[in-house]
Amino acid sequence: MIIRPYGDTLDDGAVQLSFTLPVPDGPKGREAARLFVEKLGFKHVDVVHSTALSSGFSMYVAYGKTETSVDYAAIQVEEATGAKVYTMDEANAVIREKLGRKVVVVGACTGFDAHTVGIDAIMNMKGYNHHFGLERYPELETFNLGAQVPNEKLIDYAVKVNADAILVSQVVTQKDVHIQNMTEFIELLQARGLRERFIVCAGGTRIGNKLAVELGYDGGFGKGSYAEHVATFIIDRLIERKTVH
Amino acid sequence: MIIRPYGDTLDDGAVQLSFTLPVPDGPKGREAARLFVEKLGFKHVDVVHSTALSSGFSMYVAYGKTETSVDYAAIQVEEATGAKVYTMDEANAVIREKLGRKVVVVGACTGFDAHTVGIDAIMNMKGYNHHFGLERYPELETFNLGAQVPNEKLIDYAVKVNADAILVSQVVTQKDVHIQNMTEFIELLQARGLRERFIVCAGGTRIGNKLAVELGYDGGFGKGSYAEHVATFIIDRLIERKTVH
Amino acid sequence: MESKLALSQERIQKARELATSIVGPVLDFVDLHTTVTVERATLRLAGADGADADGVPVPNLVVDQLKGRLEDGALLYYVNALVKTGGTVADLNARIAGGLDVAALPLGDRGTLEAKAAELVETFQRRVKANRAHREAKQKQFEGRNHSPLLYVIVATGNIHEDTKQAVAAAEQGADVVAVIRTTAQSLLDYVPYGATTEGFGGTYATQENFRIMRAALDEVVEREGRYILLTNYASGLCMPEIAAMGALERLDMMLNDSMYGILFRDINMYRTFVDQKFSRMINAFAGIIINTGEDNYLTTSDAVEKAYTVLASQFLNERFAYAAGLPPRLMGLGHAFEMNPTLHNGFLLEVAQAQMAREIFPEAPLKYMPPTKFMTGDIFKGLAMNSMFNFASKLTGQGIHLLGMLTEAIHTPFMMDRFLALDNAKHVMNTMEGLADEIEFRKDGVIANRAKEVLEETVVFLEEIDGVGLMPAIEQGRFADIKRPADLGKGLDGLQKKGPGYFNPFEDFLKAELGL
Amino acid sequence: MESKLALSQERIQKARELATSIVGPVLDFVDLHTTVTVERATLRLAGADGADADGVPVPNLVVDQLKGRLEDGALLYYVNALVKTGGTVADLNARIAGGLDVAALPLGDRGTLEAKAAELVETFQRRVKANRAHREAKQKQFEGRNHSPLLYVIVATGNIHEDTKQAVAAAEQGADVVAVIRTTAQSLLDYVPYGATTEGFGGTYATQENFRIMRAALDEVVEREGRYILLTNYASGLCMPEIAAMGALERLDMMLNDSMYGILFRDINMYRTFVDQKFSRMINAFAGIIINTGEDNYLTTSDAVEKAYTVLASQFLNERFAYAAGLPPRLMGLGHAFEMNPTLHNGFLLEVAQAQMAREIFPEAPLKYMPPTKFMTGDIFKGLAMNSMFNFASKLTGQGIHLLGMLTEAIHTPFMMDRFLALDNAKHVMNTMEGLADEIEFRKDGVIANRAKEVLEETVVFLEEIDGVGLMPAIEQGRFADIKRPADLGKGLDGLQKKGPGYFNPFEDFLKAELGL
Ligand code: B12
Ligand code: B12
Ligand SMILES: Cc1ncc(COP(=O)(O)O)c(C=O)c1O
Ligand SMILES: Cc1ncc(COP(=O)(O)O)c(C=O)c1O
Repeated sequence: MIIRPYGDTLDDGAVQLSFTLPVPDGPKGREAARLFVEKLGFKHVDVVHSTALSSGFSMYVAYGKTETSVDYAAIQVEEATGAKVYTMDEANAVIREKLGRKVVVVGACTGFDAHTVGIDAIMNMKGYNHHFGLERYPELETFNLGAQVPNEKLIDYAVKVNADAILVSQVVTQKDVHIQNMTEFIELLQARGLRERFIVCAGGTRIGNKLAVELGYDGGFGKGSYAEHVATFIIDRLIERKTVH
Repeated sequence: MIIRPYGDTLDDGAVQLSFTLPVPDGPKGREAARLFVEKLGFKHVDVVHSTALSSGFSMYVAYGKTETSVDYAAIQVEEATGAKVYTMDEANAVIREKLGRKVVVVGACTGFDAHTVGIDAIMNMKGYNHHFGLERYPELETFNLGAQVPNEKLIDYAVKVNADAILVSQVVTQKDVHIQNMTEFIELLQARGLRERFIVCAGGTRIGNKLAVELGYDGGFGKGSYAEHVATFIIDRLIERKTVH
Repeated sequence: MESKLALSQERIQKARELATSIVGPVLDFVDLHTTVTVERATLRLAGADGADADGVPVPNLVVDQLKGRLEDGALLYYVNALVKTGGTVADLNARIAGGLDVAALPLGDRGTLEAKAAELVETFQRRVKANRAHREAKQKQFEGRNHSPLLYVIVATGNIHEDTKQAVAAAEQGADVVAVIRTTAQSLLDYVPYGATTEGFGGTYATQENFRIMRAALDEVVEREGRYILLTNYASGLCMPEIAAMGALERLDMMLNDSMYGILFRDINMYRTFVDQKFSRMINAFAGIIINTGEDNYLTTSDAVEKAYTVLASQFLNERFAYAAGLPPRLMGLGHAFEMNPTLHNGFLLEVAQAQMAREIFPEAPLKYMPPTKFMTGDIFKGLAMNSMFNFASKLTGQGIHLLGMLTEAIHTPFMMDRFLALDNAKHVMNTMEGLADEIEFRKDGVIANRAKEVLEETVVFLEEIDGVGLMPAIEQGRFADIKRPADLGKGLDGLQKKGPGYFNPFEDFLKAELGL
Repeated sequence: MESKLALSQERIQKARELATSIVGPVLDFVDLHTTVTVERATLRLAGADGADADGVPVPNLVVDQLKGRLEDGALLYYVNALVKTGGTVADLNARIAGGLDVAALPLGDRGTLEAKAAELVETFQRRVKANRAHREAKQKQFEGRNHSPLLYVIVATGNIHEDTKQAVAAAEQGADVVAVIRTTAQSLLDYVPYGATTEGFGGTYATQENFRIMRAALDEVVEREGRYILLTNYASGLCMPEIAAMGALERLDMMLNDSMYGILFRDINMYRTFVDQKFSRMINAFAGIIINTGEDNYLTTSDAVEKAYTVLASQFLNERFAYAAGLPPRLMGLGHAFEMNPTLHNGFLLEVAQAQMAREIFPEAPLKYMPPTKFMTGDIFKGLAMNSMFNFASKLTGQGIHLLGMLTEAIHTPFMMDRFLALDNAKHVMNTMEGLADEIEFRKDGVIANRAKEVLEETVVFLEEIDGVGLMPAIEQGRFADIKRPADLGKGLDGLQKKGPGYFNPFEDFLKAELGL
């Protein structure tokens, strides 16, 4: 199934763009903007707005139509959790039944990243958007170390409390600082021979399952994730491990 | 001089896009959006927002970085008027000096197009944005026929008043109706052997000099044009003709 | 509603009196005349429908056959044919489409014709009353589920089947009113095309079948979303009363319908427009259809600050014409617009003054508030902010029908996404600042109160002027929107017809009686 | 300014008394202590600058050499070295960078040292007074050319040379205030890097050279645009007073500076922060620098409706701490923010209540109003509308310093275009609705007035609680922002130092005298 953007007619390929060019505003700038959009593969390009941002920069709004398409049928997405996500009560019941012990989870926002709201949303009592956090799950024992936590310290803590899962939050992504930091975390675990001991999840606004798995995590959780997603993921993995080992 | 879009660093190639896809909102739709933007030649694509528009349509906001560039130095733009645009007083002086007679201009918004504001902006006393209209120029005799004027009728009128120039306004451009209508106008003139008799200018929000010239007009005037631009153009062309003939 | 502006009731009263005086002579003229489209509308109410092989609609075929005899009323001949041919209305329509000349049939006994016509009126009134009852029942059932003001969006793909998709999506996104914009220049057609259509420029043909298709599509959403969705079209242009008739039959809920729009902005002859307008409004009134008047057009053409009084003056005239056609205030969607230059210092205050003034002068009318359009540019970001301000002003001043501004107004007719963003913005802004209206009072003698007072005063002066010269001469002199329209020029004049002594139109009689006129 | 909310003056007075009572014991503690960065700041005021080959700044080298002797005040040894080595301050800095150990030099005669120090104080005060005079002269020369509220934007490329380009463009587009955001985690560095820097994450290092470069770039625009452009940085984190010192020397105009931000949001030790904070504020006060407090952080962390009182409570505390450091109200940029959920019904009314309340309780303070950030998403269109509402609220309630919201807040640090759109939006909205504040009154006992009353009351109750337990124990118990910070943990505690009996700090003495403390 080949799909294209839609303005008001199927396959019209209509797209809105806005961008800045490092040239003054004027007819020449507008023509440059038009050509640029054409080069991206658009036809019927309309540069509908231009304005000077300063003497050497100008901004453009353009609409164009393109034949560029994607094959929707061929798209594969792997989310960390599948269609079945346990509610809080289900999660607790499954732990009691299938694992028969409390599950220990340690989490932190690592490196120099000071954003606690994301990890708090997952871990604290209150949760987020009317989704309770892991702390409220009777069958979980949770430790939220807050933000600005060095990778080393998070690992030490996880070892100390004999954690089943470690949750890493990363919100600042500028210059890919999250990738560096997340990679370092995994390398540290590996260096200490601990990678297999924990289920390791990463989360944050710009983090998806794909990226996290690529970086060596078990799962990744982006925007719109709630405690129940991580809980489901952790529980299912623990059950899996139990069955396998 | 090769230029690329600019976000906050030279040549970062940063562009914002928004569009709709004819698929439901969800991870698969977001991945389709990401792939689509990649196919346009972007790297570091971030689909920063998605939302359902209805059960079968979803909208996306994305940012991406591209290496696509344009050669700014090579860009040629031909505006109808060059750097020198006569003020109203200059225009009148030049007419008196170089032509020695009143110049007659007839204008209308043609076809089924009912938008008078554009042609009024150019022709009426009051003008637009503090730029007086042609009617106020003592050396011009102007006839503004308003809107919804059939091409045939506009030509008849121009013949009747022995016009020097005809101004055609076209604002509605949906399904390229302006192109059909503008083309018909030129064909009519040619069929009646009148094309050379008049200076013929087109104008309107989406009309540029390039398009107008392609369609057989002497000049085209888009957004941001004022009476003085057309006046300058007409006067210079008349002087040119006088010199040549 | 408590008054925030403390406008002089005496000046408001004065303006109303002037409007009555201005409109009077026009109504006298109207009462003596009919037009081709009034006749065709009457035929449509009676059931005339269909088209011949060339696409000429049956009502047009009939009226065309009656050249020279129209003063008797076209219905006379249609009913005569019905009686003479003895079949159903549908049979007759088919015969006419097939070539039957109703003018060629000898006229039967007047009493028989009247009786037959009375049957047709009965069928008509049952259908329209059922429509009204259905609308009222649904509105009651889903009371409180619409937004206030009603969120109104347009669809304009040109293809009725695409339009329904867009309309359904919009309704799902929260729209309360969907208007199907007409194709460019349909207002200048002196007939209403027949059947479903898929080709239009910047809009879709208004046809009865298109009305039906859209109504059915929206009715499904009504049940799904639990919200009554109002459907709008244009009873405007050369076929004003016919479209009103179609709307009444197909349960439209609103109609663009202005007493002078066609004259000024479409160069339609003024006699023709005034006659058409009255009949169309009687139909709307009976069908419970809200009219939307076109005052916004004054502001898209002229400066909104300078010419603010033309809006108020037109509202008074439209109100008067509406009363004369039996429309109660709750069906008077008097128009105005948020069209001041966004760079104007304090402009928002003037906008609020205008909107609040309209609200207080026409407290029962579901005012139709139009978004910024003229100063919208390709800068979609600024456009969105302008729309946000408009949404704010509308909620703050308690408008009734709120046309959503599109961030791409200066670019194209709305993409599905544009409409969604507009709805989302209106819901966001209006929800977050809801209640502000009840929180605040305007300073006596402040900018807002003074501006309203000033515009009202200018309006009275203007209406006095018009009253002095008469409405039609005033239009001839270009006193409205700086546009001069000679009384004996303009489109459609040849369709004007003085009623004869034996003019036969039981539908008109019925409507007058129903509406207490 | 006339009151729109009719808040109880008695309750406001009560809150101020509580704040005074709460802050008192902390100030007693502060007076007995110094810290490594207070000492380094003092050295900087005296002229200490430069860095050694490893990049360790001279002030750090000196303080590090003085382990165990810091109770005397680092300046004593620096001045001693100056006297002993006999050269200029610059010579001494070079020597220290080259390895000179000031602790190794025997201490000279106290009188001589005092005299030498007095010279340094004199040089310092001349420079800073000249800066103030220059600022005041330019502000006078270009009076009325700034926006009201001041439009404040950030630059954050990480590279000071790119930053200046962005800042200049922003100033040309109408910004009144440019803040150079610091690189992520600079607040946790216990030194201030030296020289121009070109590498930072989400911000640019605060260094004295960077300050100078940016100030010079903006000063050019000041002349070109005829508008004084205020420069902002962060006197916050582990080097709070040093950055204040650098700002005073380089004519910065505003500094983010909060009495508790570092403790709560950066896990900096509380003793350390309180001591640093006071000295930094004295410097800011003397240099005429407006502080911007960080109440917005409470709302980005907790719910803005529930925790509104924490903002007001913090404003009272920040005010008290500011008075104690000699800051007049006109330099108190007390913070708050527009951070309620945009889907909250009536949320805008609550925002207006909060902003108007702050305005009326702190009538002379140039309140710093922060834009929506927490509920900004990748939906740049909704984000723009949220920012429009914020701009509206700010103008309506007469805020002083207006941080512009970016439509891409949830995505990246601002692109040049984002900043332009923000400025354009603020200018548009504020210009069109300017004057509305003077037009309206709020209904007594309406949602707005009641909400303000309620938040004030909650604040008083909260402050009473804090007063009961004491500020530091209250922080330990997590009563602010639900964050618990034990008094003996947190970063930088090891840099705390009890002042000795012979503590030498003529700069502190000078500032106290100048500020009348
Ligand atoms: C609030 C906030 C702050 C607050 C943080 C307060 C606090 N206690 O956390 C304060 C004001 C302190 C702050 C400071 C800074 N911030 Co900030 N901040 C934000 C803001 C406005 C909201 C973030 C937020 O709370 N979102 C709500 C939460 C619930 O969403 P979330 O984090 O995505 O979490 C969800 C999911 O991602 C997921 N999740 C997150 N973590 C995890 C972990 C696991 C294991 C799982 C399963 C799931 C999961 O679940 C959550 C619920 O669904 C964003 C802008 C925005 N609107 O997004 C900027 C933003 C994130 N900040 C930014 C920056 C640059 C900074 C600073 C570095 C600026 C500076 N130079 O000083 C500083 C310093 C902080 C530092 N060293 O890290 C940038 C990041 C740019 C980038 N792409 O890298 C942003 C995008 C703003 C911007 N446009 O510049 N910030
Ligand atoms: C005002 C307006 C109207 C008014 C017109 C009033 C009047 N007396 O003109 C009314 C309400 C009647 C109207 C009706 C319609 N409109 Co209209 N209208 C607009 C609006 C809001 C502003 C246009 C305007 O006045 N601009 C200001 C003038 C000064 O600008 P301008 O025309 O570009 O003129 C400048 C230059 O282009 C140039 N210029 C123009 N002509 C000429 C000629 C010459 C010779 C020269 C030298 C220069 C020149 O100089 C002028 C000064 O700089 C635009 C949206 C927008 N914001 O652009 C929609 C718009 C143009 N309308 C549109 C449509 C579709 C319609 C309708 C067809 C809708 C319908 N189906 O009913 C109707 C019917 C009209 C018809 N048959 O043509 C669409 C067109 C879409 C498209 N791209 O094709 C727009 C873009 C709105 C939209 N998004 O849907 N409209
Ligand atoms: C009253 C009225 N009728 C009709 C229209 C639509 O235009 P047209 O004349 O093309 O139907 C408008 C548009 O603004 C209007 O206000
Ligand atoms: C008072 C204060 N200081 C500093 C900062 C900036 O953060 P950092 O701690 O990274 O300097 C903020 C940001 O909101 C603040 O409010």
